[in-house]
Amino acid sequence: NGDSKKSDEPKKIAIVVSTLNNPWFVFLAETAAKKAKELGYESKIFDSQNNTALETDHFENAISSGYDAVLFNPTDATGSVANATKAKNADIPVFCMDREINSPDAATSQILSDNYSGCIEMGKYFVKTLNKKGKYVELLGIVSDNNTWNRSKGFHSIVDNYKELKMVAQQSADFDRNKAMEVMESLLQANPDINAVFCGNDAMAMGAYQALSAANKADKVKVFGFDGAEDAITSIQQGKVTATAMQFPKVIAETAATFADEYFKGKRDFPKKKPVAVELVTKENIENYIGYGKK
Amino acid sequence: MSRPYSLQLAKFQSLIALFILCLALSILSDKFLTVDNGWNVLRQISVNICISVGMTLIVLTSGIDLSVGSVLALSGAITAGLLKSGIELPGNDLFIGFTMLGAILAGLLTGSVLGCFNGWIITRFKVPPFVATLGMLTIARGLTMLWTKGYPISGLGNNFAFIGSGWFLGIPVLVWIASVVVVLSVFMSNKTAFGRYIFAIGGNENASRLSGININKVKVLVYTIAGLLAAVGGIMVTSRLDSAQPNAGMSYELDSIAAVVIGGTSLSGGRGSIMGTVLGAIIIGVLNNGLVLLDVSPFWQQVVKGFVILFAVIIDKANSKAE
Amino acid sequence: MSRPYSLQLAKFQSLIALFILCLALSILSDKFLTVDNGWNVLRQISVNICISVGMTLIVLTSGIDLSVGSVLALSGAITAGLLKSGIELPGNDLFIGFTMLGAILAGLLTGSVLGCFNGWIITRFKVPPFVATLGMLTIARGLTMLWTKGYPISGLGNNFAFIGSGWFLGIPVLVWIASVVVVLSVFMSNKTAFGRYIFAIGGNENASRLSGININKVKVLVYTIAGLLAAVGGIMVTSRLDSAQPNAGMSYELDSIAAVVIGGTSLSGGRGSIMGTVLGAIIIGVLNNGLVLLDVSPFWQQVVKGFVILFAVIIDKANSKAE
Amino acid sequence: MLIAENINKRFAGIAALENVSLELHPGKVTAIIGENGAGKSTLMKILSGVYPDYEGRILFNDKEVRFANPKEAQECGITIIHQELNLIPGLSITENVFLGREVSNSWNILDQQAMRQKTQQLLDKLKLNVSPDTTISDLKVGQQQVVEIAKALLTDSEVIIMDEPTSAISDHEVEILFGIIEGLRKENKAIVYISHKLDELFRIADNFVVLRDGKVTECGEMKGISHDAIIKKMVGRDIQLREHTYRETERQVLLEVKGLSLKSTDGSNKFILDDVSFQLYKKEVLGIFGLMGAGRTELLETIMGVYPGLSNGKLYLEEKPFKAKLPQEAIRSGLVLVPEDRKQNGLILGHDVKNNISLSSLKEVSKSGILNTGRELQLADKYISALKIKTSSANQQVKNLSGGNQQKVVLAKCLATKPKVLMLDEPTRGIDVNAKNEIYKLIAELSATGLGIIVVSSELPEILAVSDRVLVMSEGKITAEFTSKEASENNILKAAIPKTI
Ligand SMILES: Nc1ncnc2c1ncn2[C@@H]1O[C@H](COP(=O)(O)OP(=O)(O)OP(=O)(O)O)[C@@H](O)[C@H]1O
Ligand SMILES: Nc1ncnc2c1ncn2[C@@H]1O[C@H](COP(=O)(O)OP(=O)(O)OP(=O)(O)O)[C@@H](O)[C@H]1O
Ligand SMILES: [Mg+2]
Ligand SMILES: [Mg+2]
Repeated sequence: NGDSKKSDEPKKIAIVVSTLNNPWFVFLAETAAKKAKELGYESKIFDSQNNTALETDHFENAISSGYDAVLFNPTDATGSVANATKAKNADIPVFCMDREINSPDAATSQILSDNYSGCIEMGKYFVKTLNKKGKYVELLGIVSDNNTWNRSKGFHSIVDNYKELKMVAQQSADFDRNKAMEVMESLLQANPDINAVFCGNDAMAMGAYQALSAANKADKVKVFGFDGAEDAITSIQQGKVTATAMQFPKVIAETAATFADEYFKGKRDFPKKKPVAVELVTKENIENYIGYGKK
Repeated sequence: MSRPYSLQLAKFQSLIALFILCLALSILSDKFLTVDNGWNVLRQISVNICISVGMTLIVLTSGIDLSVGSVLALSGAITAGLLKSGIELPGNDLFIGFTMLGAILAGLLTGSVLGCFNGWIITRFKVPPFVATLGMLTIARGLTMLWTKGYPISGLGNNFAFIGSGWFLGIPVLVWIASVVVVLSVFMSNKTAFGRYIFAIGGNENASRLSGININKVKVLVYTIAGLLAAVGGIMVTSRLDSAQPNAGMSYELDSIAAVVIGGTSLSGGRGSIMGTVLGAIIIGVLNNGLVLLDVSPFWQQVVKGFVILFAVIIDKANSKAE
Repeated sequence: MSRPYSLQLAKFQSLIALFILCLALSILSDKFLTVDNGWNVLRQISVNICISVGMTLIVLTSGIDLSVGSVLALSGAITAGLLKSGIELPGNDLFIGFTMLGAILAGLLTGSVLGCFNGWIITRFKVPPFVATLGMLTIARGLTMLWTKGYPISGLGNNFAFIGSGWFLGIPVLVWIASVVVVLSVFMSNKTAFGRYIFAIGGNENASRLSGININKVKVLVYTIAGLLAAVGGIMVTSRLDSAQPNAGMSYELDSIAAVVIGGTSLSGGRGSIMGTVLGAIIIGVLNNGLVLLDVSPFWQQVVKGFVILFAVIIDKANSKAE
Repeated sequence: MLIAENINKRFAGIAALENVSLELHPGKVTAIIGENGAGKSTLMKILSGVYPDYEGRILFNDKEVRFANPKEAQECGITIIHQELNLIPGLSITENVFLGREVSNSWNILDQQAMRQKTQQLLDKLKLNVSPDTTISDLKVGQQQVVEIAKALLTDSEVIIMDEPTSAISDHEVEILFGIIEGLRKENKAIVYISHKLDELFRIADNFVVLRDGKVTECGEMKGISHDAIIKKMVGRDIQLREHTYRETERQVLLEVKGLSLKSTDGSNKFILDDVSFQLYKKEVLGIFGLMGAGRTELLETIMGVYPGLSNGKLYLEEKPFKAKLPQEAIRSGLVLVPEDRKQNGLILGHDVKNNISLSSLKEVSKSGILNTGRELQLADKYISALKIKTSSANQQVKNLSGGNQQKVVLAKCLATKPKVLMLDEPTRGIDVNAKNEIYKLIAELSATGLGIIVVSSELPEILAVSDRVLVMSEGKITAEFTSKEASENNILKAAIPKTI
């Protein structure tokens, strides 16, 4: 009788997102919700607040209150597997957005933005703009977040091959603009002669830029970010930030919602992983981009 | 019969708040009052209950513990790390593997040692509990990062996962653990001399000293127990996720202090009860669950949650006056 | 001269901790003791100082305010939002633009109103400050999210950015603001009847009531001032970043309470000083700065920071005993 | 039985005890006498293990002992009732009585039944008619003091020290206590009894020791020594005890109370005050007597506006109707209360003398909210000299003053508001004869300046000594009124004893 009841009500889609404390994820969640609505479904956003245990609670609640699909932005590649599996066992399809979970079959399909290879691209561009030599500092995101490390590792897998590119400091600024500004101010004291700063996201890039500009070093130090946030795109236009890596939250979210729609209509053969390429945004190609996407 | 009547009543006042909350939720959502959802709520609050019981004991002595969340994370990570890869002793190729029991004991020991350290700093150097445990909040989080290198430790095996997701006699194992913790500590606080001393110290430390109570010993023990219970929570979380997260337990201190205070325990010590805290944790759990079941947007959820917490306490106060 | 001598001394004890810290840092890094770096530290702590001054007043009345961070975020966001796009009244096409002064005043008003609401809940319904402001912590954060829709509000113009990055008479504007706040509140707490009442209420609320002090009025005012100062902090942060971040001010309450307690103000009220808090904030600021200058790994930073906080307070205690 | 030899004890530079020696004998009650701050409590705390760091030695049953903590002293057989109440407000009577020496079974589980029964026995013995499960915070101060006594009687100690056990209880309970001390004496216990009520000492003590400024000035047998001689040894000079002189006041009504009633704060429909009406004249000292729990404290507090929601009735000040909803309104209209418990309700102990004195009248010494520190200091100094407050300076913290001087600070604070009506609740509790005498003098002087003064006291001699007129309260009602000419211990007590027992 569950089915008969469900047939006359619109299907419900749960959008479980790792955090809403970062505009990038707000955009991801809201785009997914908007698309779901366009496709004629009810949807609701669940905020896991970067807490995998809270994410588990959300899954349990979503399952018991009869959601039909989950668009899922996991907090953790491995920790979230149990959650997705729970949904799968309840016959609820899970579509991962942006971040991967390490399981071949817990999710119906994973639409992924590859942070690691995005940062490889970034690393290559970094090496090129600095002419293979110079000093730089790195601002890490939240050190307990595995995306922080995916980005850092991807970057270093390229940059560390060049012995004359020297990282003089590696500090965390928690993905936070204010913290990045403060850390950068202090770093500039210890290392007044750096040539570049690589930041794990755009908010930190903006903060770092502000510290540089206050110290009158904005023209000497190149700032690299990651995400493709609106502020960063504007700053690249203005020549303040050198480059960022555009992830396409809009594409990711809309694909996930469309997949759910197709699932409801009977399709089952989804690609296990559907990568959405991360694109490097620089002064040269900036006119093609707006915040969080292509023009 | 041993707690004063007024405290016995205090519980029922929170009960009224809880009742109103449940009533409102079951009118607003037909999904709320189901057996499944009941188990959900209970499983979800079981970790907070374990932590909050320890916090209650500390608050009763008029202390506070801000480090519970980090201690939880470190203990969980230690257990997971040992379970997964044991310890390699540096230098030679000695390798020590851990059984599940061994790893769990090591996690529990970690929590107890950190708690004991809190108690030692507080009693030995007369550092205010707020500062001492604030220091530990940072230290234990840093140690967790160092131990995990910032990565989660996952894939801990089915046996271990049973703690977090298994059922026993028709009740989730997590709920069993929380219940045992509650029963033991209610017993301890009401039926043993040690429990009596906890209330006495919070009520009037000087008078307790004059009555011959070894204040420092009781306090160190209380912080150790709280550390142990945080470790229990850490193992529960780790097993539930089948993964130890380096950022587990962040801001759990606020949730657990909220449960304690909503449950009617006074932050200035000496008055309160563990059952009150359990009710407080249930109120918070039901609230979180209910807001998710209702179609409240996440941003509005925070606003509503804040107001409901205020109302819960105001109702509590209004009733306690009328009594 | 109105505070008891022991309190006057309390400041100098924190001074010793600060001195040792600075000495150690200047030995370890030749970049530490430079004029530029001095301005850095001062600029970085100026926001925390503003918030912590308000927190000190509240703690002196034996209250606490957990909502400062969220209130800071909301006030900053309101100012930024109004400055950037004014208000569109729904229904008709009426649009109200805001001048910079207007937007700032609106932000300050927001903070004061939220603080006043805290005070009202606490005095009117006898809700413990911890719970009342915990509720506000959640409410104000939710409102910030609703107002900003979760996105930062950036590009606020050069005039506004002057507050955060400008210099005046050779001193950063941020430092000017913090200094004015400190001077005014030191004056208020030492030289006015209102200041005296704050200490009195924290020292003995009953006696103060019978002595004819309007407890509720003083408390509401203190929470309002703290809200106002959080708003000042919010505007400072917003201007400094040229952007209002929806997650600004997260866990600032811990930083500011830490400054208050390290500065020697007792959490049970009645004893302490604003200058002590300023020293506490400087200690925290120097520590953060020094750890980055030394390029301590972020994992170890937390461990070191925790231990330094413990040592600062232990030194403090040891000295206050010796006196 | 217990001998203390050449005890020295210093607090942060000041010598509290110098070369004090003392002997306690089985079956004897030893009275320790001395002014506030003479060192009585300090000596007792050394004997009972509270202060382990002192010079000198203590012999107990011919063995030298040195207690590291109160528990050791207790286990050795020395019990003390401290001057300050040392009860845990949130715990029940039983829990307090057994605190630190709980009875547990072999499983370490508390034997609640046994403890409750034993407590019930003790309460019966002390004739305290409340359940052993009552929470301490629900008891009146006097009842709490009885619980302290019960606590001391629990173990079978050889030495029992009582540091001002009767400061908060009324004559009825004092009689019961004396009965018990009599019994202990027969059991050959050594008892130390400290009190500022000299009459009590003459009734109960066998030996006495007089302390002055930390030194023993005299000791001997109580028999054969006179009241005045003891006072002289305590104070070091003769003092003139105030004699009451009957004054005919002009009957000009200052304060009128009509039909005042007060509902119980616990939400029941009991009335703590029931239709109380009386008048206070200008220049008059009105004494209100009653037994413990008669409702006198609540009467004064209700007039001050402490219970705005629970009270009913009409008040007139100088014939103008007036109703205070908050103490500050009462103070502004010219009423002021010196509360019963100075530490709880009167003083901010951690603040200095000056701040405490000026607290209620900061408006006087400030201009648009800004304090004039000079004028504040003047104000404080004025009252320090007027009331002869013994303090090293106006910046001394109040908690370092002796009880009597603390009481004077409260009085100074109240007088600084320039009141028309001064209400004093137990103004001499725990205060030595000399200070007491000075406060009596002050009361007389103040009333002569035109103030109306209400004095609430549980001590009949005090009421008789200060009042021009006496009201007697019992169970929330005024049961009798006497002029000081008519008043006698007999007729007052008769009116004070409740009819409903
Ligand atoms: N903890 C302390 N720190 C400093 N000084 C103290 C302390 N306790 C007592 N004193 C001082 O020691 C002296 C003796 O005090 P003690 O309490 O023994 O007096 P007392 O004879 O019991 O007086 P009272 O009759 O008021 O109870 C006083 O001058 C007092 O100020
Ligand atoms: N907090 C309370 N809750 C319930 N009843 C109370 C409370 N305080 C006082 N009472 C009751 O009110 C009555 C009057 O008490 P009150 O303190 O006025 O007496 P009193 O004459 O001043 O006695 P004392 O000599 O102890 O000061 C008593 O019956 C007492 O039991
Ligand atoms: Mg004494
Ligand atoms: Mg009374």
